[in-house]
Amino acid sequence: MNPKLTRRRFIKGVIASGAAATTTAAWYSATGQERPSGFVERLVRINVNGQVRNVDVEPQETLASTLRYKLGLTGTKLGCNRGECGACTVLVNDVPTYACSVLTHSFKNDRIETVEGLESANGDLHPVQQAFVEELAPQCGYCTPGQIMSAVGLLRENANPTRDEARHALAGNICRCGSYDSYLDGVMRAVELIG
Amino acid sequence: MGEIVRFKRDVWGEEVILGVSWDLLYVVFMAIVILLIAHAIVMAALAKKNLERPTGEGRRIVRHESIDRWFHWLMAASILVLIFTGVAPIIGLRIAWLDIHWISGLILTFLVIAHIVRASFWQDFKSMLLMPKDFAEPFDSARKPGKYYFEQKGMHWAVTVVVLAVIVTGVLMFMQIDSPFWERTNSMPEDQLGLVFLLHGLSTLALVALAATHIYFALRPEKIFYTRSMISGWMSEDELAANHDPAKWSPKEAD
Amino acid sequence: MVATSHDVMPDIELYQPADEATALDLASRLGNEGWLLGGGQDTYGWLKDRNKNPSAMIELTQIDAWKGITETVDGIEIGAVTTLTDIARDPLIQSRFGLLAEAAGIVASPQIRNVGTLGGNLIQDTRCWYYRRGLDCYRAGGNICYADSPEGLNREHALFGASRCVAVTPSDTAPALVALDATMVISSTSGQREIPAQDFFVGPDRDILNMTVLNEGEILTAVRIPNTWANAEFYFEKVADRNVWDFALVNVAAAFRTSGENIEDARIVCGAVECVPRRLQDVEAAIRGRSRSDSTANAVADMATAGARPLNYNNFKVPLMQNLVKRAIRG
Amino acid sequence: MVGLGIGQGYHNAGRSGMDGIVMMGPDGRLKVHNGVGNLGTYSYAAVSRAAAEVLKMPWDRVDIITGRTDLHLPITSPQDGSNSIFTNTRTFYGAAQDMLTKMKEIAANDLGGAPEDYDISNERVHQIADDSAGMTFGEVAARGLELGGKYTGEAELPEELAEWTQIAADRLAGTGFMGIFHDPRHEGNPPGFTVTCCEIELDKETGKIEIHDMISIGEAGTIMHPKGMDNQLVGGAVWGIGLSALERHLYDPQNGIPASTGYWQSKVPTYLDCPLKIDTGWVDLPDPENPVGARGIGEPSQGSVSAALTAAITDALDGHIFGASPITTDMILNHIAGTSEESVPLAQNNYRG
Repeated sequence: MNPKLTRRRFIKGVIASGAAATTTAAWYSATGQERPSGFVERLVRINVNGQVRNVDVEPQETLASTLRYKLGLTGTKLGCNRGECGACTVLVNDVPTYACSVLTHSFKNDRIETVEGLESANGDLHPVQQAFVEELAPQCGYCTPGQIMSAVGLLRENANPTRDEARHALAGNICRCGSYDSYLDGVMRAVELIG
Repeated sequence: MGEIVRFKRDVWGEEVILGVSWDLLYVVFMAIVILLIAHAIVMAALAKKNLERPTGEGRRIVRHESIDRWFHWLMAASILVLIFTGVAPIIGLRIAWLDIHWISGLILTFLVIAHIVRASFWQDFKSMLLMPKDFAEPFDSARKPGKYYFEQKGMHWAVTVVVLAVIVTGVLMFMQIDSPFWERTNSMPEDQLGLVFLLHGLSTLALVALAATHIYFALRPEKIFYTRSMISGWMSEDELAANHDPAKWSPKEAD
Repeated sequence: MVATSHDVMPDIELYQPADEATALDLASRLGNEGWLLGGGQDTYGWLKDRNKNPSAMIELTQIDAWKGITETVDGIEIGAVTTLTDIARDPLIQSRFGLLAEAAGIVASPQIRNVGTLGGNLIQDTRCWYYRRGLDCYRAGGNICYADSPEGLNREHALFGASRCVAVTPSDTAPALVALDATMVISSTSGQREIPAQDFFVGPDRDILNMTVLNEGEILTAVRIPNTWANAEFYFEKVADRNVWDFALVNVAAAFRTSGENIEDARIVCGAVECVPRRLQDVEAAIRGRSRSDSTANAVADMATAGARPLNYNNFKVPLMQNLVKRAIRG
Repeated sequence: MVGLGIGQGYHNAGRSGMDGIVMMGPDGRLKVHNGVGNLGTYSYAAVSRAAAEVLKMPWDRVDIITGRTDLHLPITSPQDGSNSIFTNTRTFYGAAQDMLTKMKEIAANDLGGAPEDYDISNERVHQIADDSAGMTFGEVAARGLELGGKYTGEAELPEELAEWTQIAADRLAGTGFMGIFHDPRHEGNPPGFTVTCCEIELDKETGKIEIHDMISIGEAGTIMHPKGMDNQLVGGAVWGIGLSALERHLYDPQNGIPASTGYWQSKVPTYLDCPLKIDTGWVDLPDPENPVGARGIGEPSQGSVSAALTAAITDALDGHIFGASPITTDMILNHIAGTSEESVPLAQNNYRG
């Protein structure tokens, strides 16, 4: 078994090639048409995890859709898709945001960070990720990327939160496994790791 | 022109009637205005110069008893209020119309019932009956009517039908909302309720047209003495002679 | 129509006007076909469920003129697309109108507050679950109310002001702004008008399809709070099932001016008991000249809910509302 | 008002009749072929641990082969009903015992003496009398591969293996030194128990409850995975809080349509509805029915927390019992106000509506 050809990589490959094809096709359809002022162009550049990416974004597309299906960043999970669970939380200019409930077009000039962007260049996990691993905080793991992003957002704003402050900052993320305690333990450990 | 009937989906996703399409309100309104203007122009063109109108001078005879006039004006007022309060939210006027609407509706219902009872037993019911021979009246200038001429009777019965339809459907709708007398039950299936709304809407449209026509004719110069008679009760002998056949209607003299 | 849940947004245009004139022009041109977009936190669910079907969205958050908190001669002005987080954390609002900061800080969840705007919170549609489900009820232009019937599930619905529809205002900031005697600034291509917060919201008796006085083509652009109630004694409390996300079962926003022991003037407003924020003027009048104490609170508790007409499953809102008003008065 | 509550939760926590396979290659690493899924309970790791314990293997020399059916996994119980630990430690313990027996046979065969004269330590099989006379596990595995037959799964497989396990064993046969085991059906019903104590503050004016303190103690035999155990107790607690206080599951009696769709109506507890910290603990008393003394603990925690919270609400309300759950704000306020509002249609988790 070739370890490089995992199922996840395969899916990502399919997504990437699909995105490339639609982008090229849409370049022609989306340009050269007269539109009323204020109308959005479909081809945009967005800054995701420090990289500027050219994407063909439909006007009504949510950020979560773009990240997952155009850029292959499937770490951002879709739970309810209604802003009621928090699994899709990403950071926009360091602010935790439900990617399912914002439009990609709204953030053309902003810095978007997903869970994929937290790992450092040398492969070290972000302290919050490391702390969550050490505390065995995730159970099923579906809400975990969102919990991580909320925690990272909190720690950037307040490097030394109390457990209660952490609880309020993470309050917009549901965990159906009920791992709230472990996530809070993880945040407190991350505070120590960052030192 | 859009559709006539609006549909909606009920809880189960089945398509049911929602009611009449209120686009028709504008259609009906415009149509009736155009018709009446056309009528006014034709009448003006046909009008003979220096036509002698019957004079209102001279002896007065009673056309409408005081109680009948009260009935008429109260019904007129309640219908106008009903039309206004019903139409206001449709044309986008933000007023608290519903309570006024159903209270007026109850008043109208009471008046109509009272009128029916009175007209059936105490008044000259026959004077309003539309007989087959009356249909010749418009085509024969020699024929003069009794108390009411053909068009008046026609208008009366058209309004009767429409008002009864409005009242029956209105009462059914009234039973679907909270009122001081009961709490609503949502007891009517949605498709039947939709049908009720449709009939109420259609009769509203008819009523708007009839009311406009009625008001128009009441204000026509050659008919305005009827309006006066509905306000003050009398008409002159001259007017009586010019328009009615004393053999068919012999009113008493006014005091 | 029974809601069909979709994960993707429907095909719909998006306009991102960069200045006021373009936005107003778009709003007037698109009319009912255009959906004004603040943070969109109450929008995308409607659209994904296909229960509201506008043909275009007009995003207002790019317009800097409608964003931010500024001090004016006689108070402050808050742009309608200022986020709730910004309002909750603004030092000026915290120090002067803590009531609004508190209300904005308890809306929904942190992420929603980070994106959601004040304007959006004020004009968001009601949470009646039958209506949200996409059923064609009165509020959706139909001819029936599913919530107010012997078997309707109406635990979250109105005590007051029901007229066919029994939905309630879901907003937390609306009662606070009514209590602060704020003014809503409404713009359109034909100019600007100002409406007191109290008159901004309309009940189903006057308009069963809309919850505010906004007409087609009009945009709520700013909220002005006069200094009348600046630095007053405030009380805000929201009771909801869960402490995150959930909409108020009842909330109360109150402002008191006292001299010595006694209340000189007060404004008390409850949300989620009527289609509009309900101001309790009788209670306000009754407590003038009395102290903020248990006895005052108990004396006016019944007055707070006088005229309430509970439905089958919302009787609890009567004691809840009384208790919250009592707490507000006690301080 | 402060209310105290104690609740007890029970669930039968273990099955039998499943199979276990462990493999070893000349590198001496233990490969546990494990069909247990990972719901976040880490029981796939905890049950593999039983095999490592039998062979006294350091944990970092153990590979858990899991996650995909084409990795030739034996039949294992579905991960439900609190049974994974009990059921699958039995199978992997058995498979490792089988491997141990085979190791001793090979050692006795090569180095002389009877299998009973041998023991293991430090990844070696050696004579009890003279521990310098022995072979490393890697050497044993290599020898087993040479010998083939029952040592590599090519013969003498246990009877009654499930069809699924048969296929896995067929595929694995000859590729490594194999330990394989069929767990016979056992009698009885191993219990998982939890007890929860909680202290709440009930606000009589708003009907809201706040959980000040909550501790859940589990009785699930030997604790295989303390962090996993903690997660089970705490996770169950969050579910219990939902069951007792928040999550109404309703149908609209008027039209029959479901009324608890979406998280805004199906109210999963959030961070702020749970206590800041839920304390946990366990008895850690080995279970005689299980070779490593372990039993499951998935469900019981929900029950005990739900019961404790309900009891605490009852305590705060001077003993009033609602007879329906969840006990939501409206029910509490109606009770205090003396309003006789029929609560059953709005609280249908009691299966009465």
